[in-house]
This record gives sequence, structure tokens and C-alpha cells, in this order.
Amino acid sequence: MITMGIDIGAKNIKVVILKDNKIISKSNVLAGFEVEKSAQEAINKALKDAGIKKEDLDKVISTGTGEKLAPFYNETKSVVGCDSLGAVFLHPAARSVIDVGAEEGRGMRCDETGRVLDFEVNEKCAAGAGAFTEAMSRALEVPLEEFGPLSLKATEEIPMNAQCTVFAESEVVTMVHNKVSKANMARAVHDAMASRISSMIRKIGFDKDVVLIGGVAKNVGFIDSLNKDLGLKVVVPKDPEYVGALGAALAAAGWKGGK
Amino acid sequence: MPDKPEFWRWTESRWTNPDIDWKGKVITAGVDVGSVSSQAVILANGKLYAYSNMRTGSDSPDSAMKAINWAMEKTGLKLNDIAYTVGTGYGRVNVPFSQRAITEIACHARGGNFMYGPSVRTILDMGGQDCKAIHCDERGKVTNFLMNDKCAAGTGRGMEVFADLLGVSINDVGDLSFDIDTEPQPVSSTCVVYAKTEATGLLREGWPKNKVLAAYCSAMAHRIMTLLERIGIEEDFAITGGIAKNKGVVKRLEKEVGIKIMETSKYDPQIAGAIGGALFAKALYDKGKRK
Amino acid sequence: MEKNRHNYAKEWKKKNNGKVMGYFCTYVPEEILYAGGILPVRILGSHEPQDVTEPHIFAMFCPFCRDCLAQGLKNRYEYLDGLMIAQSCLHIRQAYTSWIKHRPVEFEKFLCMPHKVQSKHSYEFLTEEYKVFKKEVEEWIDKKITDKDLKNAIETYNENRRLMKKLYEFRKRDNPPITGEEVMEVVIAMQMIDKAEHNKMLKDLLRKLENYNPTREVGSRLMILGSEDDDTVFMNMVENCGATFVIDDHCTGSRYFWNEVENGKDPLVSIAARYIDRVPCPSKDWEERKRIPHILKMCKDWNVNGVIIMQQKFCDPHELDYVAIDKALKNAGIPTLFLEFDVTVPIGQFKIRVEAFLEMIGEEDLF
Amino acid sequence: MEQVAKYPTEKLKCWNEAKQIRMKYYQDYAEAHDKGGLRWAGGAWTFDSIPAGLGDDVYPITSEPYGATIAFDKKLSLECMEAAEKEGYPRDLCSYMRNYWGSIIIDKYPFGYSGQGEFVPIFQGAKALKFPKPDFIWQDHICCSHAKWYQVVSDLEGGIPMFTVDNAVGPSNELTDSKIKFVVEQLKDGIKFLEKVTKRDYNDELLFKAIRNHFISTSKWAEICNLNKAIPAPLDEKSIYSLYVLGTLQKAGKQVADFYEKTLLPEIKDRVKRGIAAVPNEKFRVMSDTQPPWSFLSIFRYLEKFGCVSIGSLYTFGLIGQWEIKKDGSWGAKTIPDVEFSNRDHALYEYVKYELHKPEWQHFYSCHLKSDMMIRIAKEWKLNGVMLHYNRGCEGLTVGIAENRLALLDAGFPVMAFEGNNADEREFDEARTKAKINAFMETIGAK
Repeated sequence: MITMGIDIGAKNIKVVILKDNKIISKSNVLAGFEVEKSAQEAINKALKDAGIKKEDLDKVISTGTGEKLAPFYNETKSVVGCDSLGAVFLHPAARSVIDVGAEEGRGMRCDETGRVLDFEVNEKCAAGAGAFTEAMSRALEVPLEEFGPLSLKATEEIPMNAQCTVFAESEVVTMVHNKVSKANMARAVHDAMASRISSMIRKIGFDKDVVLIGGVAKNVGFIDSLNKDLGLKVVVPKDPEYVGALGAALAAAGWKGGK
Repeated sequence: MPDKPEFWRWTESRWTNPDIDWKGKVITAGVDVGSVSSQAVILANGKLYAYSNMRTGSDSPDSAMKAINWAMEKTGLKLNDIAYTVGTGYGRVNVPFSQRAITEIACHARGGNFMYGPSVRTILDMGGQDCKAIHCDERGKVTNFLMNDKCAAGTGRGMEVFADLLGVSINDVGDLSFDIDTEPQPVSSTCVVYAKTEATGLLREGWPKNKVLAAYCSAMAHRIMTLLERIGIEEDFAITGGIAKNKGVVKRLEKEVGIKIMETSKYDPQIAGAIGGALFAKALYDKGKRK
Repeated sequence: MEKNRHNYAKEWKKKNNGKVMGYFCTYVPEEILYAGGILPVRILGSHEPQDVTEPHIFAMFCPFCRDCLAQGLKNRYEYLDGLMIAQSCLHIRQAYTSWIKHRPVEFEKFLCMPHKVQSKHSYEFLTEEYKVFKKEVEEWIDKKITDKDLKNAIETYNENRRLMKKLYEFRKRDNPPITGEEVMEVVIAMQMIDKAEHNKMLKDLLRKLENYNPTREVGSRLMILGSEDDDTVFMNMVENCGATFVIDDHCTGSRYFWNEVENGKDPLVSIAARYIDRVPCPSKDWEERKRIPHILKMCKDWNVNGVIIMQQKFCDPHELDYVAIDKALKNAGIPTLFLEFDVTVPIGQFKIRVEAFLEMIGEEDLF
Repeated sequence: MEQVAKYPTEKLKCWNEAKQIRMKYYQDYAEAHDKGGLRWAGGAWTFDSIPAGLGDDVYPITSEPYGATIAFDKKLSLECMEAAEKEGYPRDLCSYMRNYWGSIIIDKYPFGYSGQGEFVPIFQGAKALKFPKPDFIWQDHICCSHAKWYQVVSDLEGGIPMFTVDNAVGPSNELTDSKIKFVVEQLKDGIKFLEKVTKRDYNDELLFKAIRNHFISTSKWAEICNLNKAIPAPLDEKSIYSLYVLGTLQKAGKQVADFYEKTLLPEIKDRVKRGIAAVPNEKFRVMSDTQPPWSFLSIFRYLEKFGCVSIGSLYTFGLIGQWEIKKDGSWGAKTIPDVEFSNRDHALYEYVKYELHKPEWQHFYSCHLKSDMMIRIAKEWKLNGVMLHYNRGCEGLTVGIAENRLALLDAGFPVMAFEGNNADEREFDEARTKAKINAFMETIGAK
């Protein structure tokens, strides 16, 4: 059985194609503003890499904030549902999933079949978690890829308001003018974001094996701060940004846990 | 991914007054280290001699040095020729060569008075981080001021992030936002982050870029208007700071407020704070507060 | 003192093997607790950002009540034997209701302090509530609280209040011997230690300050008022910008000790009268706003040049009084600066607003 | 995916009558002075039987429903809120207040006369009347903004005589005579205040009648909500909002008591008998909490696509309704005290003792009391899940909501929390809320 999952996020579109629950191709395209066009482009690329044609697909599920804009799909499924399914498939011991993307942060508790027991989306004031790090890395003139590692070299923890990204930004600006070292500032930014995400996941409670996915999951600075905040080591699967699309493809295949 | 063009980077500028020779005159300076931009202004006997306007780096003392050096470039001036320097802006305490730090509110009032003339009574300054509405008298002394409440911070920086998101150079945002058929409803003016998420939603629904720009600019204008109304607007009304260059916001604000906004003077509106600082430096120098 | 408030309480327990009662809001009748040999300790926040209260209090309630609950959830007050609150605003009572569920204590009490203190019937009602409360405390500590115990407690508390008012009188001088920051620390300490000990320390302090003339520059004389505010870091920043806080209307300041208990036949009746007639918290200051004439009089007596109004984000009672107070001060020719703050105070932003305010009201002529 | 209809459904017969009662209420208030009458303002929880003793021509306007009425008209609401914010009132204050004050500041009443002289809302073409200034304010105080709400109203109107009753005397399970007496004594002072301000003699007979109307309105409304235990539910919450509002306007009014007792209750009983459903494809039953985002009631229609019906909430059941635990341990309408009032004091005592049992007043003292009531509703009304509206616009009803969520989860009920504001539409994100509903429907198996 060949199934496809397409996850249309705020910034990127990800596609995963499964053949008998094995990933045979993936693609990731910038959403840009003509979303249908980019989605079609992502699908064509995945089909080409898998060496199959559209007709060979048995079932397609679309998910993400722009799920309705996918060129074709059989059903849609909520992002939390797909994330949990994908996470449990990659890491069967997963019982909690945290997804931090450019715009939103999501937390889920799930069972061993990947079914969502409870979920939470970040509070409005804390929107733009991913975009926040980008803005801060630019303000501190540090390339985004180095921003995470830089935070690990911090010598001191500076508490920063975790309530709202705009307020946190103004506090970073104050630090710039108090000549705080870049590493400590980077650390403060990651701690603030981690504390906002952990505050959200605490709302629904979390159990052992917490899986971290989404675009920001590749940021080692954020992972370190989150681990400290939650008091455990989060599991970050390979290619964390594809887990949503993988979940959609698994749902299309009717996968319910097990191998 | 190819090195993405940085749409948020605005053009930096400097200028020297060709028909002034600074030698033998009292040289005073004002350096405004803001959250996003830094300016340095040099006066000769109180007349505007040179200025520079550049991006604030992540190290404010070094930004102050870069700004003053760029202003002095090719004029032959050196740091110790300056009789008195006032630092202002977020980083006012880190201007290594300044004798006094004064807030940008006082400096923008004094600078606005110099740039727009003694008839100005209300000055709006929208910097990177904060938005300030200032009342002043005919000499440019602050009589009342109000700054944005917590949720409306980051308006200047918000515009940069938005321009970058839309892939539109910040310098063209103003003009593009008028290249539309009908004026759209403003996006939510509650807070910068909302405005951005809502705007991206509009794009997703297929709004043309310019129309979204218009909705965003009108949300900014609307937020500024609510701030101005709380303190009241006395004519004449002028705008200083980066936002003055953004027609998209200024024209819409003028419509909402119903009061003529003074034409941007021939100087770069972003240097108002630094000019104010330099003028205060002159006054302090004359009062015998030597270095 | 404020920093090691927890060690003090633990030592006190060891020394007196007495019980410690944590409380929120200054409408709690401490005299009754003190008469029973109990140490009342006010629960304050820590000014650190935290992420533990989200499951318990919706983030649109004030930062102070969430900060207080965070102290409980982080087990920084596990030495408390009792926890109580006197009914005031909606926000702080949530710190109480969540705390008693997730960090239960031996004794808990929600005391029904009336809101309409401007009604003459509130005296009798509150006295009845005190009678029930006293009986419950007696059962808890299984010791009778006699009228004599109450009278001694009243005397200790009144002495403390008289000493504090004397300290505030010193601040009327042209060169106040003590800064606003230091006074705030004195009051915060006062809310956390045994009043008898505090009286001794106060007497020494007053002797020392009697004719002490600090060399620091007084600058503009400021009043601070508004929501609950125990942020000494902010006070320090302002007093280093060329200004001095000479008077306040905070519950971590003058409102806490301004009124004494008149001595009457029945101590409970006198205590009830004190808490009803005291300078009110805005949530009880209606139909008439009695705080406004009180604030204006303070401005005159302490010769104030400007008022800083501290507003906790999402703190409704103070937000509802702000416009009226601001207008009254403006009509009296006193300039005001309105600042909204959160659990962490953004010193950078506030410094600009404070300095600009001081430049505005200062005499220095730069023209 | 289309849902197959399982139950018959039909429109409520008395729907238009409910709408007329509401319109006449706002018209009476506006035209009070033309008929030589009086008008007064107060909250939906105020002891509105008391002013009724001043005469039959005394017309109230209650603050919260009025705030909601303005919120319904988005353009007017934005204008009002910004006018209030311009005066310096921070935007995180309760949204009803900001709408109410704004309507005074810009002096616009959301109703007026259409071309044909018909009294209609302005969004139906009428020109807005000026805001009719009340003669006196008669308010209650349990939420810490209640009395202060009207302090500001009085400031804005240049001073209106105002009397507020402090009814925050503790939960009903700790009622004592001293607590009841404190409220009764204030009511007696209040009557003297009303006589002085209006220069009218107080008529105890009218008071007794008003109190009896109050008993009927509040008890009968509970009986109506009790009928929603039936499967399929005869009423969905979106319709309940338009019916329960009458109780928040004038629960002591005869027209409201009669409508609930003689018109609405019989019709709902009949619907239950004939198995008429509010939502034909009802498969899943939920309840909400706190006021809804008034300008986005479409989210309740959105639920119906999943065969899901909201049968009500502690808010619609217990804000006006009065309940008690019946012999079989379940909740039912509070028995109306059948007692003849011998004199004014006796009537006031019974009135206060009855009213202090209001469910929505209990959580002000402990959110755990509210959790127990919500779990009871979830069980007795046989629900599959709960939708909590984390309402930034009203602190009084949102106090303790996070603890309610934990308690409901512990009791085994799936909970969806969505953020919004009852009367400030700028703070509601419809797209995000619908995405949450989709996910929630998956969790309770409705998708």
C-alpha cells in the first residue's frame, strides 16, 4: 500500500510517501505565498524521488494550518493527531510530543497507538516562538545556525520575561546596551522560549519519553534549555520537521501502533 | 538556501555641510544609540555641520564610535576637537566620549524644534522598540509625553520583520502600500505578533502583497493614532524617527488624525534625537560645563 | 532581610516551637494570630519568570498572584503550618485556592472580609466573622486566646505602627535620612518577622537617623502609588537617576500600618473597626473614592514634585481608579508618570521613561 | 462529510416572543422619561426586586447584557472600546465595561427608530439614540470590579446617585444569620436611599410581587435547563443564550416570570415528550463555560457539523437559575419558598437567603466548589466532553478556570480550552479556534 502525507505549515510544506509503512521519499519546499503552487511542487518532487506517479497513491491525507490548500487529498487530519502518530512510529516509547514551528507551539499527550489524549496550543501572547529566535539572532548579528550552539557557551543565566515575545525582545535590547555577552543573551532567549513551551506542556501534564519535533527542534540551544526546564532529556528524531507529514501518511495507511 | 537578500536592511546615510568650515568654531556633538539605528550629529557654532545614520550593532559603545567616526569622515575632525558631546537613546550611557546622557524624549523634542521650526507642538517619534508622543513648547522643551503601552512595543522592529517576511525592501513599503485598488481593513492592532500572524493568514487567502502591506501599515497608523489621542494632538504636528520615511503609515495617520503632518524637512528625520543632543551639548558648553 | 525571609521563619519556629501562618493581602487581622503566639508571614513573589502556574491560574490574571503561587508550588514555603486570606481582589484568592489544593497545610481559612467598608453594618458583620475565626484558631492551636492576649498583641502592633509613622515623618525633611528603597525593605521585613523584634530594630534605626544628613543628592521628591509592588530593584534605579521617594500609598508601604487599633472594651470589635476604617485597597474604596483626598494630602505634607503610578498588568482594581487619581493629581498641579509592569521589570524601558519624566519636572534649564 | 439526521427537529414557537420582550425592555428604558417614569442602571445580579417597589413605571438597564448587545455590533463595539481606551482605561479591563463606558462617551444607544418609526437595533437601519442617562444606580458587588464599574459610569455622566449592596458574604454551605443580616440591613438602607433620591414612597406590596416574580423566573429557568438532560437535547446552547438573557435583564419582572413559566417551560416539556431535538444529528454532547465570544456564536453551529451539541453550561444554568440537590441526589430546580410575607423585613430575609444560593456566586470563594458543580452537570447531563472558554474579557467568571480544567480531567472528561474574549472581538482568533475544535472532535471520537 502506497500512501502520502502532506503537512502545509506556516513557512514550509513537507511531503512524505510511505510504501508498506516504509518511507520511500520526502520533500520540503518553502511555502511562500502561492501555497497551492508550492504544494504541487513538493508533491511532484516526492513522487519523482519515489519513482511513482500520482495514480499509484492509494490514499492521501493533508494536515497543517494550510491543509485545505493541498491540490488533492482524501481526508484532512488535525496537526496534533499527525504529530502524535509520527512521533510514536519513530519512537514507540513516546507518550508526550512537543512541536515547535515558526508560528505556533503545540504540546500533546498520547497513548501507545499514537491517539491524542490531550493537547494544547501555545497561548496567543506567546505566538511566534520560532520566528522570535530568528528575529533575535538577527538583532544580535549571529547567523541562525550558530545561535543555538552559541547559547551553550553561556556563563550566566539571566531571567527574562517569558510572557510575550515582544516584551522579551525589548528586554534583549536592554541587555545589548548593558553590554551583556552574546552567549549569555543567546542563552536568555532560548531559556525564555523553552520556559514558555514547558509552561504550555505542563498545562496538560507530560509523561516519560517526551519527543521534540518541528523546525525549531534542530536548535541545540533550545533543546538544552528545554531539557533543563523539564528536568529530563527530550528525544529528537532524525528530520524532526517531517514528523507531521509522516503521521499523515501513516494515518492514510491506517497504522495504529506496532510495527 | 541561497543567501536570502536582507529586505529589512534600510539604506544608511551620511552628509557634510559643504559651505561650513569647522576650524576655529565651537564643535559640539550628539550621538543617539537606538535599539535599531544609531546617529551622530556634529554642530559648528550651533549650525548643522555633519551627520551619519547607520544600523546599531550588537555592541552599543562600538556603534557610538562607528557613528561619530563616520560623521567625521573626510572632514579632518578628530574626537578631541569636539568641545562637548551628549549621548542619548537606549545606549546613551555607553557613549564612551560623551559628558552627559539625556533621554531621547528631550532630544527629539529639541531636535524636532530645530528641524521643523518653533511652531511645532506635538512630535511623534517611532523608534525600533518604542513609540513616543511628545508635547513641547516653542523652544522645544518637553511639557508632556506618553510612550506606548506594553502590548504595542516593537512597532519599528515589527515593520522590519514584516518587510522581510513579504520579501519587500523596507524603503519601498510606503509606496507599494498605495499601489492598491481599495483600502483594506487594518489587521488587528493589538500587538505586533498578532498583526504578523494575521497578515500571513491574509496572504494565504490570496490577498495581493500590496494589499496586505496596506492593511499592516493602516494597523500601525491606527495604533499610533490611539496613542496620540490619549495625549491629545496640538498643531503643528511633526514626525521624527524611521517611520517618518514610511509614507504608507504617515499618509494613513494624517487621514485618521485629520491634522496636517508637517512635510519631512530636508534633513533625515532619524537624526532628530542626535541633533537635539548636539544642541543641548552647545547649551551645556555655553553654561560653562566644560569637559 | 527580604532575601533570607525563609531562614528567619524556620529559625523562629525552632526557637519558639510556635506555628507560622502564611497570609495573602494586608486585610488579614494579624493581631488575632499574634495573640495566639502564631507568627504571621506575608507571602510575596520572587520577581523571577516562572512556568509552573500555567496549569493553575489563567495567564490573564495579574503577575503578582501567579508569582506568589509559584513560591508555593516550588516548595519554598513548606515550613508553613497555616495559610489564610482575607477576601479582597479576585486575583490573589486564586493563589490561595490553588495552593491549599496542591500544597495542603494544617489550617486554612478564607476570611470573609466585607467589601462595603463604607456601610455601618460592616462593623458588626466583621466582628461576628472574627469570633468564628478566633474559635477556629483556638481549636487549631488548642489554646485559649484571652482578651489580655489580644490587648497585648494590639499594643505591640500599635507601637510598631507609631514607630513607622515617626520614620515617615523624617521623610518630610528637605534632606530625608532614608531612601524609598530602604523604607520598602523595612516594611517588607516588618511583614515577615516578629513585631516585637521589629520594634527593637526600629527604635535603633530611628535613633541613628535622628540627625543623620546623607550626602546623596535628593533631586526630585517623588511619591509612588498603585498596585502591589515590592520591587526594590526599580526603586533603586529611580533613586539613582536624581530623585528620592519620600512617600507612598502601597500595601507594601504606608497602607499596611497607617491606622492604629483604638482601644475599646471588646478587643475584637476594636480590631474589626481598625480594618474597616483603615486606608482602603481600591477593591473596597467605593461608593466614594476616599483614597484620593488621602493621596493629595500626602503629596502636600511631604512636599512632592511628581507621582509615579505603578500599575501591575491585569490588576483591575487599580486600573479602575487610575483615571480618577491621575485627573485629581493633574488638577492639583502634580505631574504623573504611569508605568505598567510585569513579574520581571524591564529596567531599560523604565529608565527612559523615568529619566524623561525627571527631565520634564526638573528645573535644569537646557535652553 | 454529511451527517445523517437521527431525530426530528423544529423551530421554537416562542422564539419571536422572546425577541419582542427583549426589544420592549430596551425601548421601555429609553422612553421611561417620556412616560413620566424612572430609569435606573445596575448589574444582572443586582437585587432588582428592590427598585420595583418604587412603582410600575421604573425601568432598569443591566450592564452585562447591554455590554453584550454592543459587542454584537462589531463596528459600534470597536468605536466604544477605543473611546474608553482613549480616556485612559487600560484595554485588559473587562470588555463589557469598556463597551458600556464607550457607549456613554460617544453617547450612542445601539437602538433607535427605523424609517417607519419602529424601535430596532441600529444595524437594522435605525439612527442611534443618545445614551439614556439613568436616574440612579442600584448595583451589587461580588466581583472586584462591580461597584467600581459604576463609579466610572457616574464619573462619565457627571455624577449619578449610586447605592451598591455588598453580597460577597461567603459560600452558601457556610450561611449564617449574621451573613444574611449584613445583606438585609444594606437593602433596608438602600430603600431609604431610593426614597430620598426619587422622592417616591416605597410600596411593599410591589416589592413582595417582585420577589415572587424573582423566585419564579430563577426556579423555572432551572427547570427548563433541567429538561436538557434528555437525549436528544431539546435546546442547544446557541438558542439558550437568547432565552436566558431575559433573566439577566429583569428577573423580578412579571413578563419574564410569565414567559419562563407559562410559555417556554411547557413548550420544552412538549419537545422532550415528542423527542424533538435541537440538533437533528446529535451524537455527542458537550458543555461550554463562561460567556461565549458574542460576535462569533458561529462556532456553535460549527460543532453541529460533527453531530455535536452544546447543551448549556454552568454559566447559562447558574447565572440566573437557582438549583438544589433533590432527594435522589441529583440537581433540580430550587423549590420556591411558599411563604406569605408578613412584613418588609421578613420578605427581605427570605429574598436574601434564597438569592445567596446562586451557583455562579459560589466560585468566588473557591474554584473547587465550581469544579464539583461542573462535574455534576457533566455526569447528570450525560456529556462526552467540555469546552472551556478561557475568557480574557471577564475575570469574574474565569476565576479558577484552570483548576476547573484539572478537576474535570481528573473526573475523566476530555477538555478543550480555547482562548477568547466575550466582548472584545479583536482578541478572538476564529481560525485557530476552529482548528482546535477539529482536533478536539477527533479526541472525543466525533471525527
